[in-house]
Amino acid sequence: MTINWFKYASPASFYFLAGRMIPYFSIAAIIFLIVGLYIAFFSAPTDFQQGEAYRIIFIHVPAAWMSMFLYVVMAFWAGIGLAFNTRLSSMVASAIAPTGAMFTFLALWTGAWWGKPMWGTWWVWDARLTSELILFFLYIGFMSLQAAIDDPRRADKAGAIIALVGVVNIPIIYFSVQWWNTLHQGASVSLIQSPKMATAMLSGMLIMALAVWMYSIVMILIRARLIILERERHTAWVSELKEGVLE
Amino acid sequence: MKWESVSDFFAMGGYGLYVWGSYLVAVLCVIGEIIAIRIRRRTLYKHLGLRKRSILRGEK
Amino acid sequence: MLTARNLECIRGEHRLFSNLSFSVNPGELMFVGGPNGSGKTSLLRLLCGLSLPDDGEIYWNGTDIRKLGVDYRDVMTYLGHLGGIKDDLTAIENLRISCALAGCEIDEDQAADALGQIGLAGREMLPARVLSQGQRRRVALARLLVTRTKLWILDEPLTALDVAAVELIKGILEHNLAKGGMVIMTTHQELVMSTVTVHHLVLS
Amino acid sequence: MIWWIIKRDLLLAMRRRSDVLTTLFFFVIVVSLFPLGVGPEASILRIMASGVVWVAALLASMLSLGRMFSSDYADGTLEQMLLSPVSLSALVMGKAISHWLVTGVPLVLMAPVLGIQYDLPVEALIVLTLSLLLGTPVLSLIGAIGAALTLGLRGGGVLVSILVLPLYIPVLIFGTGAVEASTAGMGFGAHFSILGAFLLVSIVFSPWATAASLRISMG
Repeated sequence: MTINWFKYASPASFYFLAGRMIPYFSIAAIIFLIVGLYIAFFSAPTDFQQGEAYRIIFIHVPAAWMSMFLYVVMAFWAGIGLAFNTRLSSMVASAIAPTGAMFTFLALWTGAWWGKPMWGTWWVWDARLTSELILFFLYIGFMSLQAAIDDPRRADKAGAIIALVGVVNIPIIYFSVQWWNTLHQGASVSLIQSPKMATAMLSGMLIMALAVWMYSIVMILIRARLIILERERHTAWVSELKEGVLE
Repeated sequence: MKWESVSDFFAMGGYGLYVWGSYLVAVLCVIGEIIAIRIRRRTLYKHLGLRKRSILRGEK
Repeated sequence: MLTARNLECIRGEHRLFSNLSFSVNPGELMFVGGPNGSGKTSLLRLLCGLSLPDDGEIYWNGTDIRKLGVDYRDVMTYLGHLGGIKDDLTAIENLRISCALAGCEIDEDQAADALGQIGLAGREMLPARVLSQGQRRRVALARLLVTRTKLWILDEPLTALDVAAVELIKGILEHNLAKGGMVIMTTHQELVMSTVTVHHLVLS
Repeated sequence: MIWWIIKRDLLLAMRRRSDVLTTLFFFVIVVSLFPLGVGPEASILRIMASGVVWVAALLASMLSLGRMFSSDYADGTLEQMLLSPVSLSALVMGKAISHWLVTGVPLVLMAPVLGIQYDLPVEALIVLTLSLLLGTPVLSLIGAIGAALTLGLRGGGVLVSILVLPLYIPVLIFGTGAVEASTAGMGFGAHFSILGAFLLVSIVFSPWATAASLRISMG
């Protein structure tokens, strides 16, 4: 079985490597999730200001962190794919987008459901929520652009440009929104402003962040494997895989 | 244990709707993502002309 | 000299061609033939550097055209089957602008002169909208009279042209080849060129 | 060479005046619809004015983005631009400048008239016009990237708005912010400096990104 191995080495070997790694990351995600949720609901004390409602923090903040982190990672891989013409990195970038968009949505949703009891409205034009909303638009833009292009190579490169333009703009947007927010003196109550956050709260948040991180890796690996198969379906190694030669 | 009873736990000090509303949607998002991936995988396998799913797992 | 080595072009799920190698020397003409959809236009677009081959390299005088960049675009003229003619501009404006884009600015008189040579005397000031298909093509081809590039890559330059115009173009091509230029073109009409070396490349 | 492109695009715009006027009328109509929607109360309108005019300017500028490259793409001129010995970034800069001259400048000139509809004081009118003068070139420059990326795609028009509108947000914030600051009697110099900085940054990066996008879309 020596056909074309070198040419397709990188996506093919990633395919198998990812397949082997997925179980480990899944287990890690589940363990972190269990520990994190235990801390979130059983060991973290009641907040003296917000009562029990603050427990939304354990999903809201990790989701928000992850949504921003994933956009940067996505832009990074897309940029690498554009600069060095490595198909695998572009495929990973496309695999990241849906998970990133999902966490952005989740951060918005939980933000609204936290805002309602705290501020009395579902939505406030607070700097964080607004930036998160714009981040959601950026994810949607990236995904719709890639979906509209049939040629995968063009889709990769065009996506990379818009992701990079987005990543350059995120700090500018964030800064502008902050400025706009202070100008209008909207709801400036920060959700995480408790002066001394209990250790349990902080550790719960961090562990939940790890859980969310591991979950993202699992989803991204699974999706990247599907994208590899889609793109490489005419290659020798995929047909060998189909025939079961590569068992 | 900091909760007096199960109903106390679900009430979340009066904020049950908001707390559970948030976590429920988080669970739904995860389920939705998993379903989306499954659908994508199924169409891909159909496209590749495969009947047995396990073949493409690629694990030894 | 233009050299292509092991070119491969894949469009969607079709491999249009692979392992395609050839070279064109100064004074030589190459016809690219083949049925519709065989990749003639794709090949020409690779040769002029508009798109990248899936495999293989293209060299101009021994250097990869991707490395040459502007230096290659300086010596090469590409005329696609779309002529780049604007309906709302006159023949003269069209010619002057396309020449300026190609890096050789010409004044009104030179443009009128070139259009006269190609058989559009008296129609220079008409908007391209009212010109016929063949006349529009002549406007696009008039650039060949002014340009000083060596390598011409022409995609179906003879479509919609009448017999007289085909003879005219033949003369222009021969003139360029005699000066040591190179021409690569696709066509469905065979041109009989007796005095120059002619290659035929047929894509299947 | 940039001059050639600008001259040609202006010439084309002159021969097809209706396209320019359509954008301008769109702008006027959108701005005029708001009082009908929220009522004619001058105090409310005065607060809304800068935001309404700016959002309408964003939309008008965005709507005309489709035309930026599509006709050159359809008739083969774009191929010639990519193969030109002149740097593609310079050509793109020329296209963006002419887009601004054709769509941006009429909006800037029309803005004070629309501001009067909204009962803006004279100083606010001047600030609004100046902020548009600084901000609309940024819209053309950023929009060029979106227009280049969506070239020849189905649903390109809607797609370009999804890609480009989020990137317009900082310009919107500081453009309207300048007007509000002047109405509130505060200094608006900072807003203008920031708008100017956006303009400089987009002049440096956008032609380059647009040129790369065009090569990708044509490749």
